[in-house]
Amino acid sequence: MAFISSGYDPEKPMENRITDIGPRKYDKFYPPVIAKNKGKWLYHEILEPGVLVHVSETGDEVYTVRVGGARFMSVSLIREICDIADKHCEGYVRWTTRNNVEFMVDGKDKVKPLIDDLESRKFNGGSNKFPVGGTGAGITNIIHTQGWIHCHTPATDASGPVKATMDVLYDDFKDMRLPAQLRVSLACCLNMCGAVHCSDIAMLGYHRKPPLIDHEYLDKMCEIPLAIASCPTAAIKPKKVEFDGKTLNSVEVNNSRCMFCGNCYTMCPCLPLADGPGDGIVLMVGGKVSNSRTAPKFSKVAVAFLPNTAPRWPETTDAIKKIVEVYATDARKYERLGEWAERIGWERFFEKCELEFTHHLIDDFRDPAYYTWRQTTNFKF
Amino acid sequence: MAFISSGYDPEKPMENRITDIGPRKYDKFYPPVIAKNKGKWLYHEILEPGVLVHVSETGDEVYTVRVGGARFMSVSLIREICDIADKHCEGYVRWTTRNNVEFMVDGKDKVKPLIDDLESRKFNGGSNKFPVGGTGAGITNIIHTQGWIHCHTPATDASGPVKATMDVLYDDFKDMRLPAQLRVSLACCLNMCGAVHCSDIAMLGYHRKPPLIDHEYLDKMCEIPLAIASCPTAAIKPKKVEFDGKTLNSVEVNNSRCMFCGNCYTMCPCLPLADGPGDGIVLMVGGKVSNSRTAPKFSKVAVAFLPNTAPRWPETTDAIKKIVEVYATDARKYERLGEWAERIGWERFFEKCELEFTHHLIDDFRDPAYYTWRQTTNFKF
Amino acid sequence: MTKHKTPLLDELESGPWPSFVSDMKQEAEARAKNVNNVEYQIPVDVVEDLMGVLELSFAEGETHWKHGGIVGVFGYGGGVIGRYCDQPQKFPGVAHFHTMRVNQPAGKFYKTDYLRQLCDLWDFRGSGLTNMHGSTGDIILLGTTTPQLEEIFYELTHNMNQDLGGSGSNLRTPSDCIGQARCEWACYDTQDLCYQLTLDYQDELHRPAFPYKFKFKFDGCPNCCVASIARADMAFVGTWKDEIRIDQEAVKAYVGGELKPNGNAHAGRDWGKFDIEKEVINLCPTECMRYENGKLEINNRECTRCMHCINVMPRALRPGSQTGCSILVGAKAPILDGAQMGSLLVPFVEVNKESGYEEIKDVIEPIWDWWMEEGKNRERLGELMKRRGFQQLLEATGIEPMPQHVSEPRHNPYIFWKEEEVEGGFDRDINEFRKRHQR
Amino acid sequence: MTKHKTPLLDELESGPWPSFVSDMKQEAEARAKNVNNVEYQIPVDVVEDLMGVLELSFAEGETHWKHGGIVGVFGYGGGVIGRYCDQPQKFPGVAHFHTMRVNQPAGKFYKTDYLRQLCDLWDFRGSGLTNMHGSTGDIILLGTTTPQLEEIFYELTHNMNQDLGGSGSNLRTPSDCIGQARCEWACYDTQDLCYQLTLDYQDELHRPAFPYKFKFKFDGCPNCCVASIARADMAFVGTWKDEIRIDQEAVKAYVGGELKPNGNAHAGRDWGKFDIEKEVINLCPTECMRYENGKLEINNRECTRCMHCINVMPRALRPGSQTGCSILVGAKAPILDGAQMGSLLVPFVEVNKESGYEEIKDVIEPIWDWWMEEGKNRERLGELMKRRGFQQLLEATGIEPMPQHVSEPRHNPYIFWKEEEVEGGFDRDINEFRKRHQR
Ligand code: SRM
Ligand code: SRM
Ligand code: SRM
Ligand code: SRM
Ligand code: SF4
Ligand code: SF4
Ligand code: SF4
Ligand code: SF4
Ligand code: SF4
Ligand code: SF4
Ligand code: SF4
Ligand code: SF4
Repeated sequence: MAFISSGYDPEKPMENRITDIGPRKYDKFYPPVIAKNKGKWLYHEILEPGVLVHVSETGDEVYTVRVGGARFMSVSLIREICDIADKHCEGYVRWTTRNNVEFMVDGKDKVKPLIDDLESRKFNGGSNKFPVGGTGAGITNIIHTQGWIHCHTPATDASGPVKATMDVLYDDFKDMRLPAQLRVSLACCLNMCGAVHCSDIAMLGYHRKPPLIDHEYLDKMCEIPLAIASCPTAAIKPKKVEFDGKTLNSVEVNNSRCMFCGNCYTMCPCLPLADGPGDGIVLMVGGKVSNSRTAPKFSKVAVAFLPNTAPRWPETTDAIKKIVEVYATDARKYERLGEWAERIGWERFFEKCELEFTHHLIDDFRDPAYYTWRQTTNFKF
Repeated sequence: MAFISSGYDPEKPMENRITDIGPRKYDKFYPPVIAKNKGKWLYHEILEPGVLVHVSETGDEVYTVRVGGARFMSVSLIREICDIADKHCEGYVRWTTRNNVEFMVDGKDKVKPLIDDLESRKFNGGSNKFPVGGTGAGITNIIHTQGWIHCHTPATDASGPVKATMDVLYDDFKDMRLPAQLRVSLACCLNMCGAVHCSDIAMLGYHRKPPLIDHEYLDKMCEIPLAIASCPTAAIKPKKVEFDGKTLNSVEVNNSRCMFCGNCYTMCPCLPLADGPGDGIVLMVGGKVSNSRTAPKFSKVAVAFLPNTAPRWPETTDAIKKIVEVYATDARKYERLGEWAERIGWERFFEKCELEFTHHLIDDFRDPAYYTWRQTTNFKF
Repeated sequence: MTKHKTPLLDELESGPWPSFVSDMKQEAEARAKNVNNVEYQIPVDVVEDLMGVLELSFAEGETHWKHGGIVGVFGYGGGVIGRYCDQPQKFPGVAHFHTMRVNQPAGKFYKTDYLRQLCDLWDFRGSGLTNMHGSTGDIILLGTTTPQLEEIFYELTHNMNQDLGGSGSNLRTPSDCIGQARCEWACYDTQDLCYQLTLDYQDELHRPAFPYKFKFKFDGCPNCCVASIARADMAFVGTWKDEIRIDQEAVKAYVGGELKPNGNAHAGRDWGKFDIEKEVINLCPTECMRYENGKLEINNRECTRCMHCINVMPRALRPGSQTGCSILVGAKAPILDGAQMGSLLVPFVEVNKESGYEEIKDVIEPIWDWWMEEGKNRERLGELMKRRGFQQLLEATGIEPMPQHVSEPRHNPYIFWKEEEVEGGFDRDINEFRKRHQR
Repeated sequence: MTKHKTPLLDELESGPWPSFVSDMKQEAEARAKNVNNVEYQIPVDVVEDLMGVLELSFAEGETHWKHGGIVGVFGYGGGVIGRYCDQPQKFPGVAHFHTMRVNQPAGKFYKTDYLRQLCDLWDFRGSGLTNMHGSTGDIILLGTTTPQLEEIFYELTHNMNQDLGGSGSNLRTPSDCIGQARCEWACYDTQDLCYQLTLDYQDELHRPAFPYKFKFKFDGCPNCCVASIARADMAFVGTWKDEIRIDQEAVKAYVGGELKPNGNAHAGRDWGKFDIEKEVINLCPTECMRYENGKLEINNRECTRCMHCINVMPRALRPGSQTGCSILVGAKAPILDGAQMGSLLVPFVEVNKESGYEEIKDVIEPIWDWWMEEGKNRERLGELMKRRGFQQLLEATGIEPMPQHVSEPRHNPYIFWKEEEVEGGFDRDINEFRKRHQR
């Protein structure tokens, strides 16, 4: 493979350089019906799971077919999406904020051929390429992060558990039988790039062992004061260690103060946390983002630890499935998972979902923890 | 005045010493109708403000006449209470948890003579000695503390503002027109001996100036390390000062970190906070203690500062009166003040009560402050 | 009577509410007259001087009392609050002005002979001024001199069979609501539990061995008439396990208007006809009530025993009969870290007179052990709980974690795993790791 | 295709949900075949090696990626995430595996010619693997080598008129909900505001001058479809000031059953006949709605614009016409101090295209100034707000405090008074004090 230059000259990096041009302008990519009716939409309706119609005050309509899929996507697959868009949608397509793909057509008659085309496409392994769904009171795509595919800090994978979970929740991607929308997210470490902190159900990768210390290299590869300062619980202290007859500057970790956040590892590669049996998933529930009815809510920890049982994470998907089913049966129409749990009380949530309440679920992080304890005699037996 | 010994011999303190005998046993002081019906009460009714009847499964009834008054009380007044109890109540009387006095009789016919007697008694200055009231959906006695009568840390008086406030709220002591019970409390400093942190309306004495430093005596009268450690915001540091040609150990206070809590003064008398114009009252609202309907709530700061305008604290009593009147008009039956404010929203509370919202009312104390900011787009204009 | 001019105080003599100023004046006068020829053991003009100090404070807006210093009675670490005036020359009568805390009887019932005896003692050896009562619950005898303290203690114990209450770093005087003595809702005998624990813990009450103060309060039901949940390191709040007892006839009588709701507590205004839907069913926080075809139904499993419905219809509804108490811990005033409400530790425990309340002491004592072991100087139980976490309290008391302990599970994932909980433990070999993961 | 055995990954090929493993395999195959004779600039078997690494992680439960190190394009402080494999000998194709963040168009609309151009470029100079999209919003080009970075940047900017997005301590790629482009509820043009601010703040986006990352997100209404309130240092959420527009005929049609509630979002189950009382009136959090005599009334003054009623009856109700946005600040993920939701700073501001969004920039820039001045290294805006208090943010932005800023006023009384607010100031003379108060 010979190096082919783009025209860039490393000797004169500033020559012809174009910078600060930003993204392409949005309206260059609007399908005509969108360009024409922007700001004029009157209402929408979900015709069937995954299929929306929006009606404009001009009388125009746009039909949207939403398909799910992995946001981890090859150029081959993107090209296939382009083929479909070219064939049915005048060459336009969009992605949603949850990584679904939306194909839009401007007439009802164009919907069925589009859907038929989409649903006919399968991967060699047998799975659907473009399942239609993800609207309304159902389950849409899982927001997630890099996991073992690209990041250095994950405590679980992303694409793997997401595929396993969506397989289990597939029927609800294709249906709208739930009391309200239910949003599932995954973040592979508690940097929470997936922003799972406000999801109805969230999988969060979590370490459970303090960092290993690579004394031999630490002082060479890290700024010791930065590593020490990075620890939110002040668990790290400087320490001299004997190594191969030499005295090296290094650090020590007070294990009992460590909450496995990994912030030290972000600052210093000689403090790795990854550990096969130690790492796994924290299951959180009851968050929401919308302001509808109630203010946005944080997700709460419902299961402190589930193991990384690759490739299908059955413990995790079982727990999620169970929660979804109980919620589906027990909650009221329009009630988000967190609203339901609060109405029936968390004691009932754990009982109904048959989840064990362990000491890990009691907040002990800083002052606000106190406000999550029960400060009333009002409880259910 | 000659010293008269009780029999105690300071040379032999242990001789004949009686200790650890505790209080008198409660049942020795029960009126007969109470002793007989204890645990058998079926229901109660408020016959008129200040007058309760409790009915027992034995068919017995006890009539209680509750009178308000200053808990700061002379032995002359207590003797007068005893006279009344002897005359009407077989020599029994009790105090409530809010410092009202309760006279109990075992027959309805005994009520009116008792009330007539009570209400006929006035102090020389003209005020009532034994006003009947304080029950039901009204205002009862104010829980309070020592103030300028006995304590060394107050930022306001207790008995003074309480008398002034009860004069203003007197009609509601004698009536039951409010949506629910309304509890007023006062604590003269934020040690909060009055436990005003959960009252519908609370007056709290508050300093607004950092401690003065009595360098000349500080090292003699205080343990400097204890004084330093006492400060919750770490505003105090050790300092050497020049005094009269000598170098003395003392402390300095970082004024901008001081929140005027007075904890340093509790530990060290050379750090006094009292300051005429600086000191005054913080008005707090919306707390409750009962678990009825909603969990207990803390009171919230509604007015950051009201001056100590002795003898009648008109700014304070005006603000309280205003809040009570608006609450009386606007709240629903059974709704405690805090429940009302939460239902209508605090923005409406301030508007309706015509109170200014100042920056002081925004929490900035430690991590939990964050949770009191508005984390939703749901607000009223 | 005119030792000091008190123009500001005098203005507090008017108005309908009982005037403490008038009361002081009457007491000052009584002492001056001394019709019974009492041999006052402290200055006869103590009340006048107190008025003088107070007038000065009214004028300046500043207190004139100094730090207490350590005064007390032999062998006790509490019960007396020392107090000195910072202008003793002007007000010699109150130069020393210590208070004594007398342990009130549970329920605050009195017989007048007892009260008169107390008045006589305090007239003789103190200022004749009191607080009935202090906010912890004690009878407060306000103002005497140091030499009188032992004398008063001697007479209290020898003549009145009466002990002092608490102050300092020890158990404080426990107090209670009126409970079964006169209230239909009390789920246990608050007076007896209060009295018995006070007696059993006399040593803790009088001899400071704790990091800081510790308070017990006893409420017969969740209405919390002694505010235990807000003011006690340990709050004992009556509750029940079984079903709310319903008298359907009485329900109908409320609906029909024959019975006045809330024991007539709203009589001061015309609120219109009683509406059971609006006033009871819809205000039930758990939505566990129904009123259909003239019948009230409660789904007791979902009821959180908040008392609202019972409060509103006292003749129709009563707490269940399988009663006991919930224990909440850690309430305190705001110094230093913000106020704390009590947190539920024991959802339900029997209140068992026969066992000498052993089940309850089995909760109290491990808490004290933990707090005495772990608590810093001047650290309240609630602060220790905040600092060390609720989990440690559970471990110390041997109580299993349960969802009833929280209003919601943690929303941060910062879980402190213990080494023994994690497969393979914490000790690993970096070289083994580096075989899998090169630098 | 069989460079590495992937038995674990293979199990993820089954099941209905699109399999990323199958997609990788198809891409690996396409690269191996190379029907278009692309002169791949990075190893042809990059996808196979990635599968190999991933299989190893599946087997061990540990990642095999190392810290990034500083790679990027000249003059930019972000847009590239460096990544190296910790088993480069086993997986040379991914020994370097950097990602590039390409700034997505607002609204994430695309024309296929653009996408194909991007695919060609990434096929040629990268792994052919992407994320559509990253959770901040960028197009993520996953995996290339260091020498390719400048080449890709050059081709992006010269041939595609396309810039990189953000990473590092700077403004991150802003993103938005679909808004007015296809949503009837959008209260302002999210795409235009997103685009315009992205352009106007290119310098902040590419050249790290901030203490840490900073995110903008734009939601057209309080439904928050781009989750701005939970994920952006500054969230711009559409809202309105006037009245919800009601079409009474359509209301009747909902009540009558001709229109399906919630745009048919609940069609998957038979929830029974639509009940306006139960489904709308009683769920309105402010209780400001009434349905009487076939007419819906809203007391708009009490409405908090939560969207519920509009969501349920989209054909009958519409947001008002005096629209603008609320600005909430400080949302962030949990590291280090716990997650934060955005806090309301500006209840309402006009979103004014004509002025070039000056009113909005007048809020943004003072916040940045304050944060750059006061923020510590790696301190998010939300953390600074927590550390310094909401008051300081108000001062920095010149915004008056108002009750809308809080969900409730403080319950602790620990007010930090400023010297200038207090009569007489803080400086006093101890000797003067001692004249009033002796030691
Ligand atoms: C396409 C998309 C916007 C975009 O720019 O891409 C979108 C589009 C719509 N949203 Fe959304 N929402 C989209 C992400 C979100 C998110 C963000 C998220 O999940 O990460 C939220 C906040 C979720 C949360 O609260 O946790 C969101 C909360 C809502 C709500 C509030 C529902 C509630 O009761 O809490 C509505 C109103 C409703 O559904 O009744 C809504 C309603 C709608 C409507 C009906 C708006 C309209 O009139 O067009 C759109 C179709 C809804 C549907 O799919 O059933 N949308 N919507 C996003 C689709 C994501 C996907 O692929 O599934
Ligand atoms: C006498 C006393 C107990 C004692 O041991 O001394 C008492 C007695 C009763 N209380 Fe109480 N409460 C007493 C202090 C309290 C307190 C404590 C306090 O205010 O410091 C509270 C908690 C206040 C709070 O929540 O802030 C209290 C909250 C209640 C409630 C709950 C009301 C609510 O809706 O929140 C009830 C039920 C009701 O009134 O419907 C109640 C009901 C009652 C009943 C009806 C109980 C009964 O059946 O006998 C008694 C007469 C009520 C009345 O006065 O209208 N009692 N009650 C206390 C009288 C104080 C006084 O002198 O005014
Ligand atoms: C007399 C009394 C106020 C009253 O007028 O009723 C009182 C008076 C004092 N309290 Fe108190 N407290 C009194 C009940 C309370 C209560 C209420 C309660 O017990 O229900 C509280 C709030 C509940 C709590 O314990 O948290 C209370 C919280 C404090 C505090 C703050 C403790 C904390 O942990 O936050 C202090 C500060 C201290 O201990 O240094 C304090 C300190 C004091 C001192 C000793 C002042 C000091 O720092 O030396 C006061 C002596 C005043 C004097 O000269 O007479 N006092 N104190 C109350 C005791 C009377 C009695 O025994 O019945
Ligand atoms: C690629 C992406 C995840 C994804 O798969 O989508 C990502 C990936 C990384 N994030 Fe992130 N973050 C990504 C969106 C987010 C989000 C979501 C958002 O922007 O809406 C968050 C939560 C919101 C927030 O900003 O608080 C997020 C919160 C973090 C944090 C925690 C920051 C904090 O203040 O708490 C870190 C840690 C750090 O900065 O050191 C972090 C750090 C990282 C690093 C750079 C790891 C590191 O410490 O060096 C990850 C590089 C992964 C890799 O090798 O590719 N990432 N990160 C997302 C960016 C794609 C894009 O540009 O579109
Ligand atoms: S959540 Fe953590 S592990 Fe996952 S991509 Fe973000 S920083 Fe990496
Ligand atoms: S993982 Fe977090 S808590 Fe543990 S040592 Fe590292 S920085 Fe500190
Ligand atoms: S509240 Fe403060 S000033 Fe008042 S009595 Fe208690 S400690 Fe003294
Ligand atoms: S008053 Fe409080 S905050 Fe101020 S210096 Fe003293 S202890 Fe510190
Ligand atoms: S707390 Fe309950 S039992 Fe005790 S007096 Fe109040 S209402 Fe009665
Ligand atoms: S006690 Fe409270 S929760 Fe229980 S039924 Fe009555 S109102 Fe409902
Ligand atoms: S946030 Fe509001 S305006 Fe934007 S897409 Fe969602 S519903 Fe529409
Ligand atoms: S938007 Fe929300 S608050 Fe306003 S009327 Fe509709 S449901 Fe009620």
